Amino acid sequence: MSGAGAAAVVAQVVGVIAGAPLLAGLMRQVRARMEGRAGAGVGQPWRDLRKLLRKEPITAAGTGPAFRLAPLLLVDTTAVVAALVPLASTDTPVSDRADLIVVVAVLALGTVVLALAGLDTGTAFGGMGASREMTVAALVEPTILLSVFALSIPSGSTNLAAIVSGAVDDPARLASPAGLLAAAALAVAVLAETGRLPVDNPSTHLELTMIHEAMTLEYSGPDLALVELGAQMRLTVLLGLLVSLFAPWGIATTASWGALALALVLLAVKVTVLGAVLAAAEVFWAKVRLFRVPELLAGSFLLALLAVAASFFLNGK
Amino acid sequence: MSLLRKIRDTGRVAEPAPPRPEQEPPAAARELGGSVQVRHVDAGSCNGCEIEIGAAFGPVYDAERYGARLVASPRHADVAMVTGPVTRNMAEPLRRTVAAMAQPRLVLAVGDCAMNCGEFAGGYGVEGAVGDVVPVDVSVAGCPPEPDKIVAALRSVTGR
Amino acid sequence: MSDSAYTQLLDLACGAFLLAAVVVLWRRDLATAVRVFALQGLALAAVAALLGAHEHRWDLLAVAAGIGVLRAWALPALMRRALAAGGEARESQPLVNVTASLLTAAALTLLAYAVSRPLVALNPTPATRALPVGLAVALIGFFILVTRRRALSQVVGFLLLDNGITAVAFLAASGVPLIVELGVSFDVLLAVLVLRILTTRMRAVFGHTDIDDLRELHD
Amino acid sequence: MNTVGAALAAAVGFAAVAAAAGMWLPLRARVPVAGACTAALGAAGLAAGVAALGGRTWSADLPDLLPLAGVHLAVDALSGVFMAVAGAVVLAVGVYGIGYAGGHDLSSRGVQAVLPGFALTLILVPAAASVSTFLALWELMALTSLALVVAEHRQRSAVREAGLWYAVMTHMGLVLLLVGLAWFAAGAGGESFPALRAGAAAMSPTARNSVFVLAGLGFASKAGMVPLHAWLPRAHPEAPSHVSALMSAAMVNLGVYGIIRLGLDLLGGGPRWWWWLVLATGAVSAVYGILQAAVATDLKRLLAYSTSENLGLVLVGVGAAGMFNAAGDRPLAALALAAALLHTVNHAAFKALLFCAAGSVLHATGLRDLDKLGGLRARMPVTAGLFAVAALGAVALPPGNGFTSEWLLLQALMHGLAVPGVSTAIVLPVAVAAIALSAGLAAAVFVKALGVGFFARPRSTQAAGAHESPPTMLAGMGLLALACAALALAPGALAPGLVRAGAAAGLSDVRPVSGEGLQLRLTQVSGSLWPLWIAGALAVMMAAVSGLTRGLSRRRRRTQARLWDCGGGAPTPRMAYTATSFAEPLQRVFDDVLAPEQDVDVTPVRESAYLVERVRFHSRVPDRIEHRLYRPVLNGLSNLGIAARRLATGSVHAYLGYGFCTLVTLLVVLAVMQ
Repeated sequence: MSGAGAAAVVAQVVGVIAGAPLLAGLMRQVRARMEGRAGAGVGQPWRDLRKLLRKEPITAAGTGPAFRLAPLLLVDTTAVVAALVPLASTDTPVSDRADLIVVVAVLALGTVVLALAGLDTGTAFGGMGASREMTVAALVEPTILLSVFALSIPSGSTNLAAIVSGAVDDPARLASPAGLLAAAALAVAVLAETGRLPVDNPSTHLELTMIHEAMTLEYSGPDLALVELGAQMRLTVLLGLLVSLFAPWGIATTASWGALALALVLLAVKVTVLGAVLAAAEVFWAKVRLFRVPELLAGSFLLALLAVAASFFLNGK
Repeated sequence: MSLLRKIRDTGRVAEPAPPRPEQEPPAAARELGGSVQVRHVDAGSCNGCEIEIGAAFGPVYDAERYGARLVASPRHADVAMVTGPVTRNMAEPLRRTVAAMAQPRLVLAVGDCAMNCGEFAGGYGVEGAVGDVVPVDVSVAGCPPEPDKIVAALRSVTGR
Repeated sequence: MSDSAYTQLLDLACGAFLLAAVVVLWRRDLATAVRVFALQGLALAAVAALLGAHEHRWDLLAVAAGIGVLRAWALPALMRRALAAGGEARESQPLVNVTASLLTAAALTLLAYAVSRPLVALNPTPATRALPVGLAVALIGFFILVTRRRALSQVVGFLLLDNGITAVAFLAASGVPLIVELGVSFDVLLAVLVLRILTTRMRAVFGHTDIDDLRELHD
Repeated sequence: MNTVGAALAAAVGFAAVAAAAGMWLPLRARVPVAGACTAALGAAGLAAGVAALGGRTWSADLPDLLPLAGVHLAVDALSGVFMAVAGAVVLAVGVYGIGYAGGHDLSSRGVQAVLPGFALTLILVPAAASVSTFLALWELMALTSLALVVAEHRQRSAVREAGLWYAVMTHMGLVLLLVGLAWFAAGAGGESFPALRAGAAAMSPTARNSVFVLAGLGFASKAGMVPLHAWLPRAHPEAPSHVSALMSAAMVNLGVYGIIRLGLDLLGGGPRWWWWLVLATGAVSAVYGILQAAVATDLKRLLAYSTSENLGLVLVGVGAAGMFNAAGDRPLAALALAAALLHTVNHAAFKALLFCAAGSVLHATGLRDLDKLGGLRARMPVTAGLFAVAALGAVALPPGNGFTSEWLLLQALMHGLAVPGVSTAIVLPVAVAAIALSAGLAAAVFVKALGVGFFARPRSTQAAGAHESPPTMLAGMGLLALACAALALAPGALAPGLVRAGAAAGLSDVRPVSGEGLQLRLTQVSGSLWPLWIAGALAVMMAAVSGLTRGLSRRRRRTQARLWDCGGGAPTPRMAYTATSFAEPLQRVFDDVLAPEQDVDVTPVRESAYLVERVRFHSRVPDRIEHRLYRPVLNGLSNLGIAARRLATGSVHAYLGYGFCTLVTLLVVLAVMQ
């Protein structure tokens, strides 16, 4: 078991690190094409990262360790989550440690550290971004944990491997109302968590409208590369998590090399399709005013609550 | 769904890419490797060049396809795209903006005003051209310069 | 002493005891009030003596003698000296007119009987059957305290209240231990001394001993 | 006299020595000796607690010590948990107090003598085994803590007002406790806890319900639960910091101990609605407490409200345990109780460290207001680092110790659906949502406290003049930081003790939680948490990522540069985000719950109304429950007082008349009632 399992973990981490910029490039490309533009090509994010790695790192005067460690921690937490989450295979040496609450909390740790870095600069934009990011993160937390609750009911445990292998065994669970509601709630939560369009506009230039971007205005060179990579990896991991939770076909449940290879390919395809659909949908959305975001999150919280209620009342556990 | 139908009807608006400019990219640009993040600084321009820059990044000329991207903070930027003659109160901010950019960095002067104060030469409020305040690497002539000239200048920096 | 004679004498004493209280309530003249109070002290001493004789307890007889001396002779003497010190002899217009106070006294006596019925039912001896009388006298004493204006009648009311309580003690449990009795009597003595000083000071300040002039004790 | 008894005896001895030292030693020697003896007292208490957790029970009767009923002491695993927590906190605070008490007028004889007394009561209250002993120690604790809360009343008048609030509310709670426990002792026909246990079943349901509600309200007010929490955010900021550390980390836990001991152990479980009430109070307190903390700008008031939140979470665990026990699912109840106890231990560790760090900030700058602090990381690096460790615990995120207990609590709630009954199906998701919201807001609160308070540049001269705290304070805080780290990385070590505590509280002896990685083994629940592994993975991945980027990046030399100021000149510290501005989005999102008050007064120039001379803006977030609940009650009482004053006309006859009328009416009622 350990050979293929370990390979699965390594493949997942490397796949997420390498694939995240490509996914971001693809999403920008889809968006450009739908807006009639030619778009900068799928490899552009990699070129940006390569250029940023070559540039000179600047540390603003008066900032402390939080400012310097935040980019590292952002990528670090997302990479650990990529290792834990059963994207390619559910039978890995770490699969019994992959608890959904732990995954959510590790991602939240990355958000908290980045917010601290925003405050550490002491500039008005850093503080503004940190304050808004923490407000959104605080409001997303109930939705995520309630959808975790809804998902954990059929399989009796919050362990991700158990949930996913359970979903692979009887796909009817995903079509049940509880599954659909949980999927919708988690989708909105992922949008809020990764700062995509309805909540925050990643490609904005106007500082006053930023949430995630405002905290990173002081970063340059390799730090900025890590921050952008971290954001892209977080999006990829969360989309991967959505895929393995709600469309687990083809995920490797046994630790055989063939199943693993197939699972990796299928994972890449599925995440690419989901990314493209998200990019296409973003063309239709506009950024919601910051104080309408709680309405959006309250709606998704209601969906999650209904998911729990549905899963309890329907199959009469 | 009417938006979807509109998207399908308009199709691709961006014009086909003209051939790459053959002039060598400036020394500092060689390390950028096809990815340039641009920070636009209006040092006193009459907004004519801004309109053209907007058109350059618009769907028709689409400067993004060559790897250029407008960013909010000079820390993130490699190129400072400066327009207009440098007025007295914008001189110090312009120096600070360029100083805030990480090496390797370039300055792109857009428009006649940026190159030689154009119409506003000798004005009492004008400190001088962009070249007098910060070292300029690439410049685009014209008042205002056509978007494809701006895109060409950017392409000379990105090398794509 | 035969039982029937004992019960008759006891009832006679209690009747006198209650009657004295009513007469104090009735008469507005302070001198008669003091005299009637002395009679009531004698009645109380008689009740105690009868109980002591009936149960052959000599300490009770000693207590009866003490009460007789204190309440029939000592306290009235003190009060007479306060009266003799001058000032008015008659109770000025009391808060509740005499007829109403007599009717209230009747109601209070009925209330005393109603309240003490369970007490009497506990151990229906001739003594306990007379218990309501003690309670009635206590209530009447309290009523006098509330409605009379003169300082001296306040003293009389207070002493009536105390007599009532002592009577209840005797009738219910044939007397309280000697120590308690001594303590209570000593308290009463002190109270009277204090009240006497109060009356003299009031007379010095106000010229009369009307309680209503003590108005400053409020916000 | 096994180890528990010996340790308790040692604790009493050290307390006596410390108090004596506090009273009679000259000033220079007094603070160190008293502090050292208090620390030793804490160590003895910790030893007693740990021995009790190890399974050794101990009981003692000292009939002549307390006049009427004598003192009965009994220690089992459940009281062991709370004694160990109290002992550990007293140990750390004892060491911290040596440095902290140097300044202010905390080195006076009164404070130095009373502190060991307060510490001793904290350790002995869980050991009480009879109603009279328990109430005596409880009142002693209340009095000594009151004396310590008002220790600095000469410096600030607000201390007196806080002391008044604290005294009134603690003693109202004591009255409730007294009535409840007296009723229980009367109903059960016995005064010692074993007698209470035996007699509890025979009591009528109404008696049991009213005992639980009355005593429960008393305990809930001590634990700072919402309707009765008003004293907590007033007493903690005004008390000396090491005292508020003791109060927040040890004293409020005894409210929880009371509810567990009374509800689960003595009354033997009781109906389900009891525990639904406990759970609801806990959830409401958690959310309301953390909301108030989110908008608080006073650092210690923020920490006090965070205590209210964490205690709310503990009570959610206790409520869930009671509900599952009432529904008959005892293993799940043991799991929920283990989660509640673990969170009490975790909260004590990081809250004590937070208060000590706040104390050292107060010691260094004399300020508590986050808006005026800032820039302390550069000036007080060790305190900032320790505050960060505690904040990591408080935000309940993986490498921190708060996360393990919150994870366990969520597991217990999430797998509670197996328990039949519609009410659990409705209550549990709402409880999970409340916990999640409070955890999310807690993250925002402690990012604000750490980021606004310690990072960036100082926003006041006092903050600029800050200096690092004396070594003893750092040593005290270091001990607590070690405790936080140990609890974060190896919570499994506590698992057997917690299971024994659950059994002592009357729940099942099935082992729901096992050590070694905090695994969960229950019939329908499986799950495991590997905190050590997660921390290790994060560290390894961090090293890998930093190595990779260092390898790939071409220019490695970092250059210093000025902050990007949009070209407009160096940003002054006043432009940085303060606590108020940080909390403004949250305040706006929850404004109908918080009801903030803002008043703007414009003073025009004398000559013309159109020219404005000065605009003053003042915004305040009042504690809404105090407005809606306490103010009407207080107004009602004062009106009653005014009305009663009209009765006092001054005439003697009127007063006698009142007495006479009441006597007569009572007699009439008595007569009628026969």
